[in-house]
Formats: sequence, structure tokens, C-alpha cells
Amino acid sequence: MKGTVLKVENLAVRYVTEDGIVQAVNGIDISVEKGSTLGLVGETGAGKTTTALSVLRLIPDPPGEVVSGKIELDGKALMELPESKMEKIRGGLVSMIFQDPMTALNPVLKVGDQIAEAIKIHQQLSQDKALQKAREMLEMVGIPGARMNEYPHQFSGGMKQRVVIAIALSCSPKLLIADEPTTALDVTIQAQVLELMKELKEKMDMAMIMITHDLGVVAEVCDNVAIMYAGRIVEQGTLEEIFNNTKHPYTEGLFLSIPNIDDRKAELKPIRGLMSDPFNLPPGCSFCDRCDYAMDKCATEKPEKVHFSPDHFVECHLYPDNKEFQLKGGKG
Amino acid sequence: MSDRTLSRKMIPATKKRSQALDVWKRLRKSNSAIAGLILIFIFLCLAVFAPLIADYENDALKMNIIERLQSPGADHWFGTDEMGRDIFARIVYGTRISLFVGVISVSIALTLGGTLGAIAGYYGGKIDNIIMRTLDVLLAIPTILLAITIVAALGASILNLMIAVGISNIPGFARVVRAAVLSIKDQEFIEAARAIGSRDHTIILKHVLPNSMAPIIVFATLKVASAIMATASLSFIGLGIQPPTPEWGSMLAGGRAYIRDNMYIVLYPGLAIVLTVLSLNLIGDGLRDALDPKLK
Amino acid sequence: MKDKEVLLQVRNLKKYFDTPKGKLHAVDDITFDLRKGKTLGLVGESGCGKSTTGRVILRLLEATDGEIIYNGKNIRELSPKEMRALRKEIQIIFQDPFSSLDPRMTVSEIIEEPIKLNKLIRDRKKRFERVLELMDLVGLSRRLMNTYPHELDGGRRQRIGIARALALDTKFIVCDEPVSALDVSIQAQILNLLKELQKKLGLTYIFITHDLSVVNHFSDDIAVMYLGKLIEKASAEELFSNPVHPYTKALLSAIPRPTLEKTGEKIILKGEISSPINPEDNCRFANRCPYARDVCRQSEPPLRESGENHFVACHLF
Amino acid sequence: MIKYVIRRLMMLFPVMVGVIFLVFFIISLTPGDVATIILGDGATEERIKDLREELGLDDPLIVQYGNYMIDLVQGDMGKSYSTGLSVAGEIKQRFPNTFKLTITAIFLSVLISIPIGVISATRQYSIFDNIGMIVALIGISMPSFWTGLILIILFSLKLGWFPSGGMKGIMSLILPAFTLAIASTASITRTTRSSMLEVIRQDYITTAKAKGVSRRSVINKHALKNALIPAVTVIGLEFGVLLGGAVLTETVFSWPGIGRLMVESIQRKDTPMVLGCVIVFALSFSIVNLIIDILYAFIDPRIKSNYS
Amino acid sequence: MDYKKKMTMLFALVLMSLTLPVYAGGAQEETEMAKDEVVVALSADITSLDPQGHNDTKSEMVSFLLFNRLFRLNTDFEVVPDLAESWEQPSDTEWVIKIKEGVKFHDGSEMTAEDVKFSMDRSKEAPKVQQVLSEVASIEVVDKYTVKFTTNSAFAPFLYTLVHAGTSVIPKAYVESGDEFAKPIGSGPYTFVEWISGDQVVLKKNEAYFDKNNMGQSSTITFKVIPEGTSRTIALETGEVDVVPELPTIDMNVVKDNSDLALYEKPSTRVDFFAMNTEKAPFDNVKVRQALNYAIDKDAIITVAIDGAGVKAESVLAPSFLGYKAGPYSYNPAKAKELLAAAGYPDGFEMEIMTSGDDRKKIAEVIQASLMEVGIKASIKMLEWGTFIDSVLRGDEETLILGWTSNPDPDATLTPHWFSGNIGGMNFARVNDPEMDRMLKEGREELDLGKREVIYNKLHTYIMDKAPWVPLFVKNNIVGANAALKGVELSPQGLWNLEKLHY
Repeated sequence: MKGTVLKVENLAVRYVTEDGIVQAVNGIDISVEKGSTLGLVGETGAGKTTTALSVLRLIPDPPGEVVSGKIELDGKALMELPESKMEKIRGGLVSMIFQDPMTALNPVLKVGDQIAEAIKIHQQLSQDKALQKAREMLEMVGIPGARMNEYPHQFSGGMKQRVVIAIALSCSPKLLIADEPTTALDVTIQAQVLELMKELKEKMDMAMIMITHDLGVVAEVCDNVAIMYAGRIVEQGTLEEIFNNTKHPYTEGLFLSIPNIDDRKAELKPIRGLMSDPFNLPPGCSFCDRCDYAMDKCATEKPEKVHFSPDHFVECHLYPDNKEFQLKGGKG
Repeated sequence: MSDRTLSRKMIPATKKRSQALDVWKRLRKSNSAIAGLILIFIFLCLAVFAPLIADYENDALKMNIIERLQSPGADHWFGTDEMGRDIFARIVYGTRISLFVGVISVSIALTLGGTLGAIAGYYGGKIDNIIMRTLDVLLAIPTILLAITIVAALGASILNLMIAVGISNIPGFARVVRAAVLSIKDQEFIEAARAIGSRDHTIILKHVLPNSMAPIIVFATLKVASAIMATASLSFIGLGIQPPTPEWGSMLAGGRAYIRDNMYIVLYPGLAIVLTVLSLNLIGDGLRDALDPKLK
Repeated sequence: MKDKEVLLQVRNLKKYFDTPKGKLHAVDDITFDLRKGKTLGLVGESGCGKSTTGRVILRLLEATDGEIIYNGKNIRELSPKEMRALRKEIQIIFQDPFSSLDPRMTVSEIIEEPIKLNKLIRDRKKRFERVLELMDLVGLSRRLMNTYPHELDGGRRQRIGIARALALDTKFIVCDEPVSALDVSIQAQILNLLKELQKKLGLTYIFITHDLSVVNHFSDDIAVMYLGKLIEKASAEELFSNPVHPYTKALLSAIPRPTLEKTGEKIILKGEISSPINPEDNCRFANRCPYARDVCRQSEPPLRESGENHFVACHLF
Repeated sequence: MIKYVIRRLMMLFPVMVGVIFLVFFIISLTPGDVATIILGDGATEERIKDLREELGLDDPLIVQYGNYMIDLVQGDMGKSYSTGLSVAGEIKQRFPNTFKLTITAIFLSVLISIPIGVISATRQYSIFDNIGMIVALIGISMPSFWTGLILIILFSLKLGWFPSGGMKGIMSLILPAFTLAIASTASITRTTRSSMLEVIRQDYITTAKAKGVSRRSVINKHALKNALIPAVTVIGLEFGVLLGGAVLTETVFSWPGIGRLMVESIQRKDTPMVLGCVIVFALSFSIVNLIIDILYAFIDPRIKSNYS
Repeated sequence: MDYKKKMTMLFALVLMSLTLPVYAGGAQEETEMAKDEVVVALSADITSLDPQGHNDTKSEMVSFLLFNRLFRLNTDFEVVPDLAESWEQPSDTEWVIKIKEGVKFHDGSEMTAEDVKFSMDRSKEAPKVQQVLSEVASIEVVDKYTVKFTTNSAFAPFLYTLVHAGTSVIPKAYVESGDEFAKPIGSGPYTFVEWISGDQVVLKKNEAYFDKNNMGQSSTITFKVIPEGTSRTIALETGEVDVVPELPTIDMNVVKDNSDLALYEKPSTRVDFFAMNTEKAPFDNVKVRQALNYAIDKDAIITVAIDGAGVKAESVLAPSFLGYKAGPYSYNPAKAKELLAAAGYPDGFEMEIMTSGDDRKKIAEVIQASLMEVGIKASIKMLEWGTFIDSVLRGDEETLILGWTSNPDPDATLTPHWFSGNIGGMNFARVNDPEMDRMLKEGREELDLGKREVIYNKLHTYIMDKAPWVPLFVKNNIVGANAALKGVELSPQGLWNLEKLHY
């Protein structure tokens, strides 16, 4: 281990809306090591993006509010920093790539200026020098430097995502948070972008959080995986542990819901039902009413963490009593 | 953001709920819209129950030289005008005229402009081009100037005033309806309707128009407000409603010479206009929010 | 393939759009057959014309040229009246469950509309029973009858869309990316439902998607499109085990697989899809193809049979 | 870009031909005989007949229209029926005044409304926002002639800060321009606010924040420019409202503009003068909207690339 | 950064626009010296600087300062010579007039009989004023300073026609130069400086004026156009104008109560009247017409419409006229009802009042209210002036309200209004009465004043008996002025002799 870049403890975030309170994130712990990639996996509404935005302290307030939590980035306690200090950290120490490259760039500014802006803020360079650096960044993500005077609408989706990556990486952050960076892209372009990100991550020796719902992407880029469900991390472990030693029924359900490209006859075994209403989470395990293994106490008691290795834990009532329990799906 | 709204209202409904009710629920949350509704409700009551409040012939029309230019007081809440008519009574009856003129002229514009806009938007292409280029001609003349020209030509009367204000608002409505139709017609549920074999008119009437109503209702509300203003403006340049009909605009225009010493003569009709227009605007704004699916 | 089994024949279908910048060749001369009770997967990346193809077949868009023969009749030549009659048989399920349902109609109204419109069941009560029956069929709880689509989640909405498509004497459905807007777990539910319905009702599907693993799972035959052209066509098994076209190969290899066992090297394509506006007379994939030769830049390859029932449009064959 | 401007300018011609025909038609509906009005009291039948012939009033409407258009193309807008002065000359004298008034009003509106709109949006639901929006609504709801009279009484009669009317120096411009600007200020403020609110929810604003851009910079550099696009549309439309409002304001403030001229001419059934005024109004309104469209290109590069 | 550049450019544009020429005028100057400038407020712009190209009182005020006529009216409306040195009447139809010698036009050229003849001929041809000299058959130049007018028939009020602005003498050479009165040249006490359309007319004192007794007093006279009544008064109060010739009656008290301002009042010769179209039922019935004469409350009208600034009109001309006689009517609704019942309308009827303009609208409203009392339901139809006149000439109206400023000679008002030949013209009541026609002709051709008076006396009585009009009131002319302004004179037509205004 080369040291911890990000440590999040007991983070809880909620949104207060007219219709009620959404418990978006309900007390999660994350840590990301230097040079490694954490996959944050979950479906719509699991709280992945909220987690990411909390790290940058960009939760829109109102309606969002951070209820509790400690966030330590590169040794700095972020929650205590004043806004002005925080501005220095965003885009510097930590930066973020967003899901939809179509809307993530300001349509009225040239892409070169948009890259240079971050550089100017964090590296105190002159306009000319910053632009020079921006050109280099563009070239690094595989776009001819001459295109820096163009506007976002002149770029295709994949190219825009490259620009977004260039912005995020322009100040060599210690941590890169990528929020579904390839979901909006076509398969062949997705492959290009993933390849590029892997390559740059190596080159710059960054830590990364990859937010995705696609276990295929996870398999390709992540070292560690955290599975989120209804604002909780229900299972976490190394890539291998999660894929080959799946413990949580939800994780298993995810695997069984994906058509197997190499075995077209394999039947899909979807998770039944829907995710619980985030306005009204059940008192026990949030997953219990969809779970095939559910027991009585699942409905009433919150499950505790059960560790299988220092990195691999699961929050599920199946295990505290019977660590050897095997899921039926027999994933693998 | 991944925290999109989920199915948060799994209401086990057994009866069909009206959407108007939903809109009303959202509208109710806006204080200003409620304030506007209350004001308009008051004005509507004044209009409907005017005969219970004041005597049209004797208070609002009949000259009473002895009591002319009396300041507001117990006998005459808002004072009397230069002919000794009770200003309060005139404002009460004026509510009828002003709201009537506003609503009818907007209805004219909505019917004609709306039809043209819907046709242009739905069929697109050449039809769209012909309709919209023709309306560009109307659009090139600022609304009030067009209204002035028309009233001057037709002569000043309530009917002509409504026609003039109505006609001059046609291009505005055509544009709003067209834009609304355009934004709806490319949605997949229109294609779905076609896929199950619906005909054009069914699609327009059953799917396109009901779904375009939100911006149209909002626009219409705001336009009733501006129609009332336009009427007042026309009165100011002597093209308004004929005496002794108590219309706010003409009260304002007729009383403006007294603004120095008997300010209440123009103050109250002016306030009536401001309050009506204001409340219509408040309602329009509230409706805009309440009808906006994005805010659901 | 025997003609008897064929439900739909598409011959040299073209759909061009006029844009300010020129003619956009959305669908450019494609030909395929669809067997009764089977599923044809139409695969390709965004902008390749797969959705347009679906809509043109249903005459939601008018084709520029070509024939669409359904049960022996050329759909393109039907009168509006005949077309309306045919619409009882051919249906569509849309990608976006958010915009494909009229937000001002309740669930039951949406499902009831096609029945009412086509006067299939005139009795109100019976019609209502049919609606409930359909809701059961697609797994929609009856209590949702009077809710509005915006109050429901994507999966349920997609079920409404399916119920609507099944409300008539449906025989053939164009499924236009029916699951791509859904979460993985919901996606699997809908895929299973569609498959079940096919078995139960003997439906024929055209399944349009960009997701290769889904199409492999779901289809009997697969046609791959690139920039308006059909570049490869084969049975699903054949296509996945033995892809011929360089684009198909790249596409297959680019899918991120949720497994730790890595199979073979990834083919990462360079560049992006070129413009479908006024395309030149060449292989449309040539500028990205790692194997492109001069001939590829000079003429358009025709669709040729490369093996039994395996067609490919590539100069390399 | 230049091509686009030229094309747009060319498109003005059919619109103007239509506008002139429309007004011609409307005015022809006006009862009253022009010749009688010109000759006034005690004119003999014969003189009236002669004059009718001279002015071509007996020709069918379409012929009159044609003749007018032929003259117009040659740059001749005719002579006023009531004063005999050249319409073009009169408009040349009067129009710059209206132009000054409306342009000043628009600048006043923009200078006031954009900052207020932006501040309101960034402090949504604050006291500033609430008060600002209520004031804006009241501004929209006040008839301008009424406001004008009240302003005159207050600022020129009671306080003596500004002249009550006329066109003498910068001071005399302030009250009428302000009166005229009130309603527009209100609606531009509201538009700016709502578009700003929409913009600050966009993803690229989050991107900018994630880059570490300061709050002020996010608003001024990233949000404002995007929010201006709808605001600019409204400014274009408001110009039409201002031109219309000028008719009233010019009367109240004795401002010798073209709006007053038009109303007076309508009342005198002075067809050539009315037509001249309408043409100038429609032209300037159309040209302002063309300028607005061109301005888009400066603000929004996406639109610019559509022009070529 | 080009974003910044663009913003700078935009800002520069704003600045530029703020320095447009309009601002060149700068703020008003406060002079400590006695003011040598008089600003007169006009309610509407002048229509023309050509004295023969207009026929309205605003343009007249300017014309009277720029040009001279052969005669002029004094404040009591008596004819006094202006350019005329002397005149004689060789026969009933011939007038020989000698003009003053050495009268110089503003360009320095001398006025001759040629100019006079030219001007009169031009006047007869000018559309706006051709009726003024319609009785004149020909004009001849007798010598350099003498002209001879020949009238069609004996025409008693001939000299009165020569006071009209349309008979102003203009230099022949100037008109022939083709300047079209952009910079008019006259002979009057003031010379032309500029006319800014819709805004103001500026005149400068003519130092070389021929009549040293009637020299211009102030070095500059500016006419400012202020259409809003209230604004005119306010402008007077704030000192932006020095005199308001048409002060809104409602503001009389404001001026009276202000020690810095002075109010001038003088009865006019204008009669505002309510005329009934005798061709249309029920107004073809004389009883109905008389009933309305009893039914209309003139006091109320005076109070409401002109704030008391006038007197009741009892006949069709102002009392000051030759042969005036008041009619027999007074406000008496009961009597009106009686007459209506006698005429067959015990329950009244519905009718329409047509008129034009805001002031008249108020009159109409009072009449409407009065008629309501006797059971007549009147509706008001407001028309634009042009449309109104046109409708009236066609006889569309049932009843109408109008005002008429009488020319000094009774015939000039009576013949247009009551001669049957003027139906379709100024005979608003469309009266066709041979007896009336006879009396009119008699009065007009009678040169003996005493005999004329008797004739007109009879005529007044006759007309009022037939009651085609309800004469409403004779309004006072109200002029508001700065208290320090000297030389404010009023004639029955309003502010008079403006050249005498000064501080």
C-alpha cells in the first residue's frame, strides 16, 4: 500500500424536498489508496453521485445537506475547510468527470479556455502559458492542439468526453472521480475512452473512483469494488473477491441480470421488484423485500458489517451466524 | 445526478384523479399565486355581484353635480368624479368591462392564433412557412400600434376594441401554440398514437393540444393582463370605450386632468388596473410553475 | 429460408432526410427478411439508422425508396385505410418510457386507447376487462390502473408500453431499444417478459439495440448496421462465434465483460463515425478500418454471402 | 455571417410589402373622406371632386396601393394630407427623437435589470429576490401614462429635479425614458432571473465548480453568458413594446417623436403620414430584431455556426 | 481574451449612445438678467408655416407674428388697419386699399401692391383658405401701393375677411423661389428661426419692423408643443413656459393660488352647441327639439365641462354680436316631459349623440345624464375629428355637439349655419327654411347697421323658436401666465398681440 488518498467515514447526505426527505447516502465509509481504482457500483438512486459530490463538497444546498461524515483527502479534513480553500482543492487535488459530456462543457466558451481556466486557477500561470499547457493536455487526450479554439458543439460526444478528461487531469490531481464517464457513449467510443483513462491514470499515478452501473467496466478498470444499494455500501472488496466470491444477494442479483455474451442460452434471473422508496426506507435491510434469502429479522434489523478479509466485507444477515453460507445462484 | 425521482407516489388509486387537482395542489404551494387568485376572485365577485354592491344607474351613471369631486369618505368610499358619480361604484362595474374585454380579446387571439399555430406546428413544411411568414407581417408592427390602427379604422366601441386587441395578439398566440405543438409533436407518444392507427385530427385534439396547454394557459393569463393594459392605453389616446360606460382605462384617461387636486379620481382606477394585472401575472407565474412537468 | 416462414421482407429500403447541409442517408439500401415467430436483432451505434429502419417499416416515416413486404403485401403501397387496418397487427415499443406515454392519460386509458380507437371491443365493460387482462399479462399491478405514467418508474412504464402494443391483434413488434434506459435489474425483468410473451403469443420481433450482449441473448438473427448500411447479417450464434466484418469484430471485442477471465486482445477502433450526410461512394467504415485498402476507399462493397446464411459487406471477402 | 445578414435583410422586403398592404387596407376601412377633411369647411363639391382625382382616391384600393409602392420604391413617401409637408422629411425630423428615447430606455432597462436578475437568481428566495420580483411585477402592471403623470408631478413639479417635458438636454430625457423603461425593466429582470436559475442548474456549472472556479467567476463567466441568450430575445421583443409605449409616453412628456405623430396622423386620416410612420416602426422593429439575432452569434457560438 | 474585448466594445457602444446629439443642448440655463425670452405653450403643433396652408388657431398665432394682413382685429374684435394706410369704397362692390409705403420684408425687399395681389390670388387658390375670399371676384393692382378688390355682390362684412391669416401678404419673389415655406419670409414683428416638428417653433424679434408702435418686445418667442393639459400647467409652474394660452379650466385654481402666476380670463365668441338633425325623426318634430332645450342642464355642463369658466348660451351667437337676442328656454325637466308627451314620446326614446374630443366627451356625458332624467336614453358616439366632420357633412348624425368661434360679423357665422344651401356643409341641423334663407340674405346685403340689427334680432327669435340647436355655453378664454410677464392681452379668441409679451 502506497498510502491512503481518500478516506470517507460515516458519510450521510439527505435531500429535503417538499415531498419529504430523501436519505440519499446513509453512513458509508470509503477509502482509496494511491494509484488504485475503486469501483462504485449501483443502480439509479443508489447514492453514487451524491457520494462523489460530497467529496468535492458540491452537494447543492438546498435541497441537499450533509448530515454527518468525515472526509479526508490527502491528509486534509475537507469538511472543515472554508469555501475559499475548498476552491483550491477542487480541480487541484481532486477532480471529477461527469456522466454526460454533452452538457458538461460550457457551450459558449472555447474548449482551450475551459481547460486553461483550471490551470490558471491552480498553477498561477499566465494566460499564454496556461493556454500552452491546455494545448498539451488536449494533445495528451488525443485531440489535435489546433482544435483548442473551437467550441464544444463542434466536437462529437467522445471528443467532448476527452476534453472533460483533459480538464480534470490538467492539474495532475491526486484523485480522479469519474461519474459514469462512458455511459453516454457508443461501445467503440467507450472502449477508446476507457483505454485512455487507464493509460493516463498509470502515467499520472492517480487514485480513481469509477462510478458505474456496468460490471463489465468494473472488471476492466477497477482494483477494488464497492456495491451500493439505497445509500449504503452493501458489499466491498477487491475485484477478485467481488467477482469470484460474491457474498451479497444484491451483488449476485446484479451479475445474474446481465445477459452473458458468451452463453446466449443462459437465462436471466432478474432481481424482482423495485428499489425501496428513498423517501421511506424500511427499518431493516433496504434490500430485504427483493431478496430471495430474506429472513424475518431482515425486515426489522439493520445488518452489520461482516468481514471476510481485511478488504472484503458485506452487510447482510446471512453471514454473522454462518460465514460459510453459499449463495444459490452459484455465481462463477 | 443519479438521485432522480423514483416512483415516490405509489398511491393505490381506485378512482381516476383529475390532473387539475394535481396542478391545484402545486399551485396552492405558491403564496403569490394564491394572493393573485384571491384578488382575482374578489374582482370576479365584484363583477358578478356588482348590482348588490352598487346601483348602476344611480351610482355609476347618474350625474350628481352637487356631490361632484368629493374626497373619499363614508358616503363615497373612493370619492366622486367630476360628474358626481361614485368612483367605487364605477370601479365595481368597471370590473365587468375590463375582465370581459380582457378575456374576450384573448379568446379571439387564442382561437385564431391558436388554430393557425397548431396547424403550422403540426404540419410543418410549406404550410408552416406560409402561415408564419404571413403572421410575420402582423408581428412586424408593435402590438399596441396595430391595435391603435385597427380601432382608429373601425371606430371606438367595446366590440371593436376587443377585435383590435384580439387581432394584434394573434401572432403571439400563434407562435406560442406553434412552439408548444412543435415540442410535443416529436415526442414518442405521438408516434405511438400514430402506430395504433390514430388520425391526424385525433392526434392533434387528443394528444398534442392537451399536452401543449401549459404554456398556452400561462401565456393567455398574462395576455389577459396586457389586454386590460392595452385597453387602458387606447382609452388614454381617446380610442377607448365610450362614456358613460365605467371602464377603468377611460376613467383613468378622463380623470387625468384632476390628478393634481383630486388624485383619487385616477388613483383608484389605476390601482384597480394594477391589482388586476398584477394578480393575473401572479397567477400566470404560479401556473407556469405548477404546470411545468420539470418541477414535478 | 423458406418463404412460407417469412413474415416481413425488406428490400432495398432507403430513407434520406433533407438537411440544410445536404441529404442525410439515414437508411441506405438495406435488405433483410424476418421469420415468423423469430427475433431479428438490429445492432449498431448511435446514428447508424437502426431506429429509422424500424420506423420506416411501420410507416411512421415514409421511406424514400424500396419495398416493405408484410405477409405478401407491400406496406408502402397501402391506402391510409388499409394501413390503419394493418396497424392492428404491427406495433412498436419505444426506447424512452418517459416520453412514449401521453402524460395526461392514466395507465388504463393508455392501454385502452388502441382498443377504443380501432373499435375492437365496443362494450365498455368488456373493454375494461381486456385492459385488466393486458395489465396482468405484462405484470402490472391492477391498482396502478388510475395512476399517471410520471408517477411510475421506468420498468413499469415500459410494461405499459408493452401492454399498449399488445392491445390489438398484434403479430409483429418493432422493439426500439426497449431496455436501454433501464437499470440492469429492471432490464432483465423486461427482457424476460418480452421473451415470455413471444413464446406465449407467437410474436415476431425486430429488436433494435446498441447493446450486443442483450441482442445476443435475445435474437435469433442479427443484422449489424453502420452509417445507414447493413454490413453483416447472420444467425446470432454464427455472428458471435464467427464475426467477419472488421467492424463487427471490433464491436464484439469492445464490450466490457463482467468477468475476470480475459479473452483475446481488444480491438480499439480509431476515430469516430463519419457524417451520414452526402456519403461518398466508398466503404463507410474505411476511415476507421484497420484493414482498409485502396479498394475500400474507392467503391462500396455489396452484401455478399460469406457462409451459409451469413452475409457480409466487405471488400476483404 | 454576412450572407446571413444579407439574406435576412432581403427577407424584410416581403414583410414590408405585407405591412404596407395591411395598413393600407386597415386605413381604407376608416370612414371619412380624405378630400373633405383636407379641404375642410365650405369646400365646394367641385373642389372635392378635383382633389379626389388629384390624389387618386377614386381608384380601386389595389391601384392606390400599387401607385404608393411605385413611389415608395423611388424613395417618395408622398406628402402629408394635412400639412402638405413631405412625409419623409417629417419622419426624418421626428424619428431620431423616438429612437433616442427608446434606445435610452432599453439601455436603462438592461443596465438595471440584468444585475438585479442575476443577483435575484443567485440568491433565490432571499429577501432581495422576493422584493425584486414583486417590484418587477408591479412594474409590469402599471399603465405607463399613469406612471408618467405621477412621475411628472413628483419629480418635476414637487421636487423640480427634471423638466416636465419637451426635448431639451439630457435631463429632459430621463423621466420619459425611465417611464418607458419600467415595464421592460420588469420583464427583462424576470427573464434574466429565470434563465439564470435554469443555467446554474446545468452540468457545466457543476463542471466549472469542480474545476475550482470561484463562485463569482462561475456566475460572471460561466453562467451569465449562457443566461443572456433568452434575455436578449426578450430585449428584442421589448423593443417592440417600447416603440408602442412611445406613443403614450411621447404624449405625456411632450416628446416630439414619431409615436405621437402617428396617432395624430391617424386622427387626421393622414394616410401617407400614417403609412410612413408604420413603415418606420416596422422597419426599426425588424432591424432591431435582426441585430438581436446577430448578437446571438457573439454570445452563442452554436448559433454562429448555423449562419454560414 | 476576446470575451472581455466584446464586453468593452458593448460598453463603449452604450457610452456612445449616451453622447448622441440630443444631449448637446445641456441643462437649462438660469439667467440672472431679466429674461428676454418668452415661451408659449401650444396644445398641438402648428400645421404649416405657410399662412395660406393652415386654418387653425395654433398656426395662426405664429403666422400673426411672421406676417401682416391688410387689417387686423384689436382685443375688442374691432377692425383696425395693419398694412392698410387708407381705404375707400367707390361702389357697393369695389374696395380700393392703399398700403403703407416702405414696409420691408424680412429679406429686406420692399412690399408692393404686386405682393398684395399675388398673395390674395394665391389665397383664393389655396385649399385650406380658399373660402375666405370666396366673395372676392378679382384683385387688381392700381399702382405700386394700391390695390382694388371687386366683390361678387354687395358684401357688408368685407373688411372682416381681410383679417384672416389666410390673407397675409407674402413676398411674391419668395414664393416663386420655391422654398415652400421651410424658412418663411414675412413682414411681421418676428422673424423665423426654426421649427422642430412636434417640439417647438422659435421666432426672433424683427428689429427692422415698420410699425415702431407695435414692435416686438421680447427678443425671442418660442412656441412649445405640450399636448397634455396637465403637463402644460406644470410646465408653467416650473417655469419651463411663460404663458399657456389654453389653460385647462381644471387648473384655474392652481394658477390663481400661485402668487408667481397670473390668470387672465375673457369671454370668447365661441358658442358650444348641441345640434339636432332636423331631417331625422324624432328631431323633425319641433316639440321634441324644444323639449330638449328645456331638458338640458346647462349649468351642470358649465360646471363639469369647463369648471365654471363660462356663461350659459341663450342663443346661437355670443351676446356681444349685432342683433343678439336670447331665446326663451330655461332648465325645466317637467316642461320638457310635457313637451315630449305632447310630441308623442311620453316615455322618451333612444338617440345618439355624436361628437369628437375629450372636452366634448364630458359635455356629452352631462347631456346624456340630463336626458336620462326625462326618459331619453342617449348613447355617445365618439369619433376622430376627421371622421366626425365627414360624418356630419354627410348628415349621419342624429345629434351632435360642436363649438363655433364666430367671426366678428354675424353673417359670417349665421349664413354657414342656417342657409339651406349649406346643408351638407356647416348647416349642422340641416335646416331648410325659406323664411330663414330670406332673412339671412336680407341681413347680409343690408349695409345700414341699425336696419341690420333689427333683421338679426328677428332671425335670432325665429331660430330659437324652431329650436334646432340647444346652445350650451359661451366659454371664457383662460390664459395662465407668469405673474412677471407683461403685455398679456386677450381678445375674444384668446391670447392676442403676442408681440407685446415681455418681461
